[in-house]
Amino acid sequence: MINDKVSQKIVDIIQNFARKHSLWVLAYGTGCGAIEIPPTMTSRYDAERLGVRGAATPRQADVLLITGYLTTKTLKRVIRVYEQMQDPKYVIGFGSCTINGGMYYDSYNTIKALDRYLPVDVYINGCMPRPEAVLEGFAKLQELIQAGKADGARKYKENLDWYRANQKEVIPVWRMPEYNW
Amino acid sequence: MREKATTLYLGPQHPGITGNMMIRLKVKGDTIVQATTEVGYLHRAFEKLAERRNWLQSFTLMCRFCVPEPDPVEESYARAVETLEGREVPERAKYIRVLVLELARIASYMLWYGGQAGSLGLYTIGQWSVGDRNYILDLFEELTGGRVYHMYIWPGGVRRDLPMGFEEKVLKTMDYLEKRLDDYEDLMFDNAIFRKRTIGVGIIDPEKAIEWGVVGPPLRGCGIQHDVRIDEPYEVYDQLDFEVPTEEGCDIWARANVRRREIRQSIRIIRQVIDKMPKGEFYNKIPNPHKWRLPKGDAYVRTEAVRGEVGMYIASDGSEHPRRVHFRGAAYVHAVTLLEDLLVGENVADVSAIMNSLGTCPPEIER
Amino acid sequence: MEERKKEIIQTITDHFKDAVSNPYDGNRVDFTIPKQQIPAILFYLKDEMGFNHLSHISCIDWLEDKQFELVYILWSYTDRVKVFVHTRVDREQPVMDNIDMIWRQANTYEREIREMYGIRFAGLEAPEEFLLEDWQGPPPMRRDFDTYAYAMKTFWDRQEARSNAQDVRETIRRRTGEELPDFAKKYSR
Amino acid sequence: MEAILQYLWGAVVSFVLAFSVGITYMGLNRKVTARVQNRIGPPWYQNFLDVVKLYSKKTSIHHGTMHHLGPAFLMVSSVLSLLVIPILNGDRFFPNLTFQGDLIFLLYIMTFGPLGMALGAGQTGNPNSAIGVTRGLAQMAGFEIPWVMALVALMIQYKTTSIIDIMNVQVESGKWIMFTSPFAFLAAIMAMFGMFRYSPFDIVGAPSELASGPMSENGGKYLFTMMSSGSVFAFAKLTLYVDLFMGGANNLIELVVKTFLLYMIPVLYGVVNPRYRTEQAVRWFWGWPSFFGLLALIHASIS
Repeated sequence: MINDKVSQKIVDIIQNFARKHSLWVLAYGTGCGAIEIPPTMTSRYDAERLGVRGAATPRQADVLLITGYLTTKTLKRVIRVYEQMQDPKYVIGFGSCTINGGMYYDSYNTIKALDRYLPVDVYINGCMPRPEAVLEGFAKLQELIQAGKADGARKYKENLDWYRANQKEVIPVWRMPEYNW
Repeated sequence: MREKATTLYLGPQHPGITGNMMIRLKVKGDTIVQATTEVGYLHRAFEKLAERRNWLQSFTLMCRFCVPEPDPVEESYARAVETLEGREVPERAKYIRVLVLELARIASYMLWYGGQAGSLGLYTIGQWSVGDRNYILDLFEELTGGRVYHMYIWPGGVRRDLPMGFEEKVLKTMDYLEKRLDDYEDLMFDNAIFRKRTIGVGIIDPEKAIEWGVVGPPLRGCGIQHDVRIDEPYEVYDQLDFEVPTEEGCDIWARANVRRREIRQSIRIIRQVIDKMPKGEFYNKIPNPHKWRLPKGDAYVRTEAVRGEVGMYIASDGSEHPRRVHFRGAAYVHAVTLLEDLLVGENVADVSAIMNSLGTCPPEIER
Repeated sequence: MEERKKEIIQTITDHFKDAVSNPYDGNRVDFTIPKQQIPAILFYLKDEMGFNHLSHISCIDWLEDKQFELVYILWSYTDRVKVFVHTRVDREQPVMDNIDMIWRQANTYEREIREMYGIRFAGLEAPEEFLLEDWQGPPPMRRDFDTYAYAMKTFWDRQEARSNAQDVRETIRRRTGEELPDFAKKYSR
Repeated sequence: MEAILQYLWGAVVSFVLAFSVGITYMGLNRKVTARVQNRIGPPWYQNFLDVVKLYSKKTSIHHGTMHHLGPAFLMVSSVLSLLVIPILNGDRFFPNLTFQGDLIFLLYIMTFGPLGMALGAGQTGNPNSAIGVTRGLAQMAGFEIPWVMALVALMIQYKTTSIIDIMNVQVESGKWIMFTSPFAFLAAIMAMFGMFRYSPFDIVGAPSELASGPMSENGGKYLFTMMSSGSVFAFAKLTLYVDLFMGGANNLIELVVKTFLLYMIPVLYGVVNPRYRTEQAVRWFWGWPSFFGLLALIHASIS
């Protein structure tokens, strides 16, 4: 007889394998990084080999690709989109400007560190990151998923107050529904 | 019969929108009765940031104005600075600039091919053309070190000379592309469904076109032949032999055809440029950028990008920092007032195709 | 082109006594005119002189003069000449005439200038917000608005990472165990 | 008792078969599309992974009862139509439910699922879903006409409404109906383009127009249900075509070969064509396909 722990482990392995090889990326070009997404998806680099595929709506997507700087206006939409996505979900920060503001460090309209507002699983640096770098980012995310370490969504849920406080700091007028998972 | 109008939010997260912007549509059945664009999702305040940087540092910001085609903006900025300062550009640099601009034009048109066909559901074209676009980006990489942002055309000339054997590589790529373009045209323009979807859709009234500030392929799609490269020749365009194609339809089909023929002209220009390229200097050295002051005054230059005329207005107060850098994007006039007007009465299904045919480029609107 | 330029300058200065022509080379004609006459001169240029393409409207903040400068740039497809029309607006009470009935696309420019500089355009019909959302500070493109101070105050900054991330080679070495070339060692920490 | 058990056993086996073959076909579709598009594409089992992943996603969307029931309706409709359609010739292993008059029942069942889905999508309140549903129903009104004409022509010609009888006619005469009544076959094949909703008739979930149409608000397990019911339904439809027009199949390998060849028709046509607008699609279906359907009716009534 298999006990619960072992069966749970087997289920986890199967689930993680499937999740790892089927990453649906939300089609939301939030910044200029969106220009390197078509080359990544099309014939030369062909991310579909890794199971990476576009999803049209947040409900169906697994990966939120933040392609570059986020203005406060977009940040609001991105938070909304992220909260509409279904668990398990991952965030990839794409480009230097998501890490530390990049060349927009003194702009009055862009945020500087993405992981204060959303839980980021993988960062891809560069301005622009090349398609190879994007693919490497996806490979890294797959590694994390396989090891069960890509738990940004859980982090977000557990530390929602901290994230909310940070978000409300930069979004002056907060008219959004509560996060219901 | 009175129908209730539904509000349909197209974007900012929507696969059909060209970039990060939003159109609020009031829809009755499938017909649009009112369209309102909402932009500003990409506002990074470049023009404010440029005021904090000196004339050369601002130049790295310039190429980020429009992501799909950064070179015309660099060119505009470089030429505006040169006009204001009265700086001469070596002849070879002018030719190299034209080469880079035309390569960028082709690369941008390849992306447009993908967008236009993808908006109508013909994804194969997008896969082909965006894949083949990598060959041009490879050339850029060899020349400038960057795939997307080149920061190559800078005040006083270009940043580097052509690498060895670069001309042959360009010619080889052009030969390959010409073969591939035949394939795209067969698949896209000889397709009955593509014709049905585009002819008579998104018609710009030619009488209104100039008055509304329509420029570029949409204007030439109305049968009006205006192109900054001919009207106000910059660099060496007056010494090159090329045509500016026009079409009569005023619809998406006409605009698509204008673009299709323009790629061929760009290839022709590139061949001539490589043929005529003189030897010599490529860079008229600027002084120490930290102490580089431009005389008081202002300058405005225009450049033909794929979306139409783009302009760069700079004003200097005699210091090391720009007083004002103001970029005029072609999409700036197309995407707000023109699009709002054009979408009324159209089918919801055609919004994405119309936006693609106008070349709407949100980063250029919001800067 | 030179004769045509002279002709344009002559006609405009005849019609608008307050218009001052500034000399420029090339295909550029330049006028400075009081702000009350802006709609009139633009109407005239468009309808009588054939400058039917509005290429650009820009605004400059001259903080030291306590004035805004507005620049209208027109292009004539037939003459291939561009006309700059400059005007100055008082910075304390920035009110300007709206010209979007002459060129529809001026509407967009005016919306942006209204938002970025706080210049009011009389009779401009458009939503108040254009690029910014729920903006609570002063109009951001004004010279006295310090974007660096604002950004430092508002957005959390990853100070340490900025300096650490400078050395790409060191990061690569740490990750893959790649040996650094000798010349690079002296730069790495 | 034994007969019932056998029926149940056959039902389960045919469901598993339809599910796995259908999903594999979808994966092969992606692979073939990728090869045409000059790239390698995902492995053929990619869709199995997608399905498992979708099933393992947590789902916390609530828009009302009908929204929950919508995918279930789809599933019920697909499984029911699969059970009505005989899988192989000779009724030996997968007897399923066959009875006199099952063609008419099938026509009803096949429209039942999309209607239930339409109700579900309508309740989400997402305008994309609402517009997608109206488009889907319009398109259904388009392709149902040639489809029904083709089936009625068969019913008139062979004076039966049972699929088994039509299969037996072909087995006995040794001639496929594809060749004996070509007009009905043409009309039915053209209607198939609409049923499969590949380009140029992917107007329901057109990404660049409506995000993903009726599925906009469905993620995770809902999408899993929809995808798997879609694959079952695809296999059921293909089997129906093989049964009706291509003489059925004597063993599973023959069935898979025939259905795959049929499946490639809409896939390959779709790869190189953009999509129609709704009214253009409906007009297309009411044009040549309906004309062929009419010819089939005339042919059936005079022969």
